[in-house]
Amino acid sequence: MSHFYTDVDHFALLPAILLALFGCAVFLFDFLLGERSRRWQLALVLPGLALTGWQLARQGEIAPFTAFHGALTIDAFGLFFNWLFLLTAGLVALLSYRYLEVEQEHQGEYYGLVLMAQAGAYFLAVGTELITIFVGLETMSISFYVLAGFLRRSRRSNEAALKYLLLGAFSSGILAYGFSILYGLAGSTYFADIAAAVGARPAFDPLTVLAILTVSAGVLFKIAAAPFHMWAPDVYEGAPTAVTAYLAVGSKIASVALLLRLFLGPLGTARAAWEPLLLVAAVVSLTVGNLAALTQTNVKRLLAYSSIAHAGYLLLGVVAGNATGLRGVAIYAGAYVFMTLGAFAVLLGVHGEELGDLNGLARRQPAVAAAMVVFLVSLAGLPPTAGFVGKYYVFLALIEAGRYVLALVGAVYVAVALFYYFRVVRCMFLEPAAEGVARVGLSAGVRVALGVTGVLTLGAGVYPEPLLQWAVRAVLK
Amino acid sequence: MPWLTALLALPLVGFVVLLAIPGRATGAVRLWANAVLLGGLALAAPLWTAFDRSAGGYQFVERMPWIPSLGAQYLVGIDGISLLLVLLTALLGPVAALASWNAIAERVKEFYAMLLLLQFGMLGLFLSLDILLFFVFFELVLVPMYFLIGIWGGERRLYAAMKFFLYTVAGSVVLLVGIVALYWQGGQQLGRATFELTELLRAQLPVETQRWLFWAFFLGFAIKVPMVPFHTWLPDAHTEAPTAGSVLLAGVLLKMGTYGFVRLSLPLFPDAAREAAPVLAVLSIAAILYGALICLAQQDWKRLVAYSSVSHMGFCTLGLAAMNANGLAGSVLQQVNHGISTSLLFLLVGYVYERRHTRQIADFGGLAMVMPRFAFVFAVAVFSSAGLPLLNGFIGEFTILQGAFVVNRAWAAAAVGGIVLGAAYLLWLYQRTMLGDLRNEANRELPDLTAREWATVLPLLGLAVAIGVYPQPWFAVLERPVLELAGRLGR
Amino acid sequence: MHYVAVSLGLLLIGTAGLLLRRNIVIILMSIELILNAVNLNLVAFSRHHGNAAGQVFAIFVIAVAVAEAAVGLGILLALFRNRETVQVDEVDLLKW
Amino acid sequence: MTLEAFFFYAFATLALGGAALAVTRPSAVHAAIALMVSLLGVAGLYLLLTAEFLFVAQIILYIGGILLLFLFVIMLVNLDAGRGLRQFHRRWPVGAAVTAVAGVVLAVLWSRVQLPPAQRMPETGNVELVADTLLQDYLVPFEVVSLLLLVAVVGSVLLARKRA
Repeated sequence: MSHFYTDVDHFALLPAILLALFGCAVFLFDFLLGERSRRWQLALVLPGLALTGWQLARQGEIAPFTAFHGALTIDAFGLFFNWLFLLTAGLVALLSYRYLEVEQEHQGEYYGLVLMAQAGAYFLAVGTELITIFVGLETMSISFYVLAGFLRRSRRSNEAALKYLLLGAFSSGILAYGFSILYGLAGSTYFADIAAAVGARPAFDPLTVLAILTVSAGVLFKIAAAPFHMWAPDVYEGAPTAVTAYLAVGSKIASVALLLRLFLGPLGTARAAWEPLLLVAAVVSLTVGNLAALTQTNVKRLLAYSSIAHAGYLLLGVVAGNATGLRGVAIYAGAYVFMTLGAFAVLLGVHGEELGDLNGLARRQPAVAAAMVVFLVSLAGLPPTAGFVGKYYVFLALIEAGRYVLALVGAVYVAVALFYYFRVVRCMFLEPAAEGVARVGLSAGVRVALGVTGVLTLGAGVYPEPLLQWAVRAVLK
Repeated sequence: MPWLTALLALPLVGFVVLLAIPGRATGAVRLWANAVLLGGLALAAPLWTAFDRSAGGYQFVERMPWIPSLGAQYLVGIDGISLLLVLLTALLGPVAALASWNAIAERVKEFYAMLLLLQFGMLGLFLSLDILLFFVFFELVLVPMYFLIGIWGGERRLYAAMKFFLYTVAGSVVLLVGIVALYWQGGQQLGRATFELTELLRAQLPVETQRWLFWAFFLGFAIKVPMVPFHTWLPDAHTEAPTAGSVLLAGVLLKMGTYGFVRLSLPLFPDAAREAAPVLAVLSIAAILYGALICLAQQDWKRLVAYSSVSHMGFCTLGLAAMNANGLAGSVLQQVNHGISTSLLFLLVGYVYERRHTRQIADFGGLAMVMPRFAFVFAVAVFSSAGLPLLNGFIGEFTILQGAFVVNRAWAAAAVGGIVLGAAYLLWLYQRTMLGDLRNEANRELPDLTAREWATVLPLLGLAVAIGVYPQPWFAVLERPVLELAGRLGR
Repeated sequence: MHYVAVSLGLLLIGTAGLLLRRNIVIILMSIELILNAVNLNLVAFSRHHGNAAGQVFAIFVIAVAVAEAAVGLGILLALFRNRETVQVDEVDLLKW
Repeated sequence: MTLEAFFFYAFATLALGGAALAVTRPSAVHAAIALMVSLLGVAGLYLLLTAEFLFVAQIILYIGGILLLFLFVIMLVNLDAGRGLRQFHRRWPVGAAVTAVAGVVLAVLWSRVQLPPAQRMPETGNVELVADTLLQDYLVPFEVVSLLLLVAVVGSVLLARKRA
């Protein structure tokens, strides 16, 4: 191989290549075989993910390295997030199987797009160069725009896709504007050069501040943090439920990875300039997300607002600015994957999204209802669940940093959040079922997804040590 | 033998096995749950004799690594204080289960599952010597109790369940921040991060830090007790809960708050606690008097009993505020006493409600004529609750008053007023329900206590008398831990 | 520096169009304006720094713009088949 | 006034004026034409910046590709039917205020910016330079962008095609 593309480069790129290959294979099979292929698509997606996992595992065996002159950095941080993406994509694929049939939009492109989105996300976690990150982000985003509009017959799906695209493209534009300033600042798009250039400038240098303002606007939009959150409730509500699950989890944690890479990497030395911004965004997100969620009657919308609040907690971990905080962000991200996917799996299992659809669920499907309680308790952050461990670390980090007031604010919102999460519990357990609601059988995919997320959510709460050990290694130096 | 772990694991194992029993086999479910809880009592009872009263520190300690990265362990053990509360829990668990035998006809399996989970959480809280573990159990009891009230409660159950839940959670999140801060500050002091209680007790926290932490912990525990002005969740929750829920709520859950003070707040932050003692005392006296006065105005039998808890828990916190050996010992014993007498009262209200489906005091009167045995038991319960000599309540309240008197005579005087008021509303309740003529014809055919009901009240009656007549063994268990604590507090 | 001013102007005009207009096609055009602002910045900085990285970045931005426009118009067509409007706030099944 | 300055102002006027027209015209067709003017202005600026490759790319891809796509869709869905309708959001003052604040903040910051010292471009031709940079330093995004375009093609076909 040439010096443009070495073995190391290839090794670094391999997971993305596999994802892209299997994605293309799905497109191709669907195109060639049409209807007949549809039953087998899952059989193509899961091995693709398994092979990707194998490559990730191989990458994890060796010391961190960079490839393509520093455009990609394969380190524990990137691998941690990629494992989360892998888990997310796998569970979403399982969840989608029956759902698409029910919605009569069972098309092969779907699974291809799921894999392509993951391939884009791969570069958000390991990319350390602006163009790579930008193109990766757009690959992921465009896949999500299409997925959000996948139910072509449904106006709600159309509109969700449209809103997501308009605002998403806008935010990408702002982010790209920020990137252009970073390039102007350093004359290079590689993180190492930018970090050196930013470090050489004085604190609150106008050019750095400009870059930070625009970059944070773009990134906050992507993680659905206030005040750039307004798209999330509409898109979450309108998109097909399986896609919402992917969007809420995959897109959010990929953007969190992007945020950490950018703000702790090239912008790390300008901490004084961006920390107040993120702090305000965190507190506003907590407030807006939690208060707006109080009055929602659509569970998808409720989860959208709660995910805005979760973005606030994640930002608090970054704001704390110590190793514990970053560990907390990683743990929180992991917990967020388990519990949010679980909650959406329940919604898919009961084929409903309004609070009323859950009435009497405890009678119809006690196991599903019990699992939902675990997810909701975890989302709220009570022990013994994964969500508690994440919040615990965030609070600990804030206290270590001496920010007691922030810790207290975060804690008080836990109580607020419990109120709306337990409205869901109340519907499932305390309200009688509406007349004529039949017990819906769960597809095998939903069963597996519920089992995996339930065990992980509860397991990581009762015995969090493995998750903690894993997350410790994933902290960006 | 890992005695405490076995005791703790039993309800959890019982819970898991119960899930495997088909929900339609209600008989099997009932039998199993009662057997498990009785088994727990059988496991706990020998602790009373095996406990070494002359040894200091914690006994039956078991430790296992849990979250090494955080310095949290699975660490259980008991001293005299937790011994009494563990025994109380182990006793009230089966009592509550047995009392629900007929009362719960709907969703039986879920009910007993929640009961077992609750028992697990309650025992775990009193056993844990690791603060994170303590907090996990502190929160764990909330969910089953929410369901107990919300599913099997009275008419306003949804409201009451949510109110209970949100109040306690609001307190406990602040407690959590306090725990995290203590962990961090203590870790700085000790040079290593740990949640182990005995380790953290060695940290010398500056008074300023102690103050912040004390009030953070205070909020969590004061809501749980509940102290005035955080008590407003209690009447709703107690009144709407099913009998078993009320028994466990009043009998055990409230003690989590006072136990939190004794186990954590006072020993960990002695300087701040001493400063805060007058505030605690004033709030306690307010609770004693306010609770009693409200009781005088109650029309609802069960609500009256609920409000009496506010008043009686005021005595427990007053004993804590005294912070001397008498006050502390009296407080712990009074926690047990309150667990016994209030549980009795709730059981009896529940039995009447099962027969008549009303709780209005005005609907009753002269029940002593149709239900003489019931009236006898009720009399003992009322006397015990009112603190009449030769019964348990007297011993507890008297010791607390002794403790409070040494510190501040005004406190003791005000509390005596509370005892008088307590006697007044309880005896008046007794007179209105049991004595006089049988005014309401619907009450004429009421059956007296059944054998099963006797089985639930007899152990409590026996204990009430036993403690009242011969309190020495109970104080003997408490002596060492209480003296140690009073020493830490410098009193 | 002058180029940067033009770029800022394009950015602001694009933002204003996006926030104020109701016509979806014009909103998509506003996004193109924003991306052009980015590109102008990139090319100006590329000249300033004497390397071609900025121009390369600009090529990628154009590719992204093409992709976004294609998907955006695709969604628009799907929406138009379901209901005949292109005004943003008539897209109101979900609260805007 | 030098010739270069003259061209700069001319192209800048085209770019900004076209942009301003594009976002204010009620008719989508007019807006598209105004957008073309703006894009041409930007292309001219590229030429002044000696970015010949981008100048060509701008004309072919943007003006030849994207704009055509816009016009095509405008015709297809008969967009101009909406001409008589209200053209601005009801809550337009909010949007205007946000834009104004952002504009002031950004302009003030830009006015204080100090760029690092300028470097000279290498003497090689622009197209070679761009190609070299693209294929040497930016191989990854080059590969990824093909994925991006694939997704866009599949997605837009999927969304826009008629239902079976």
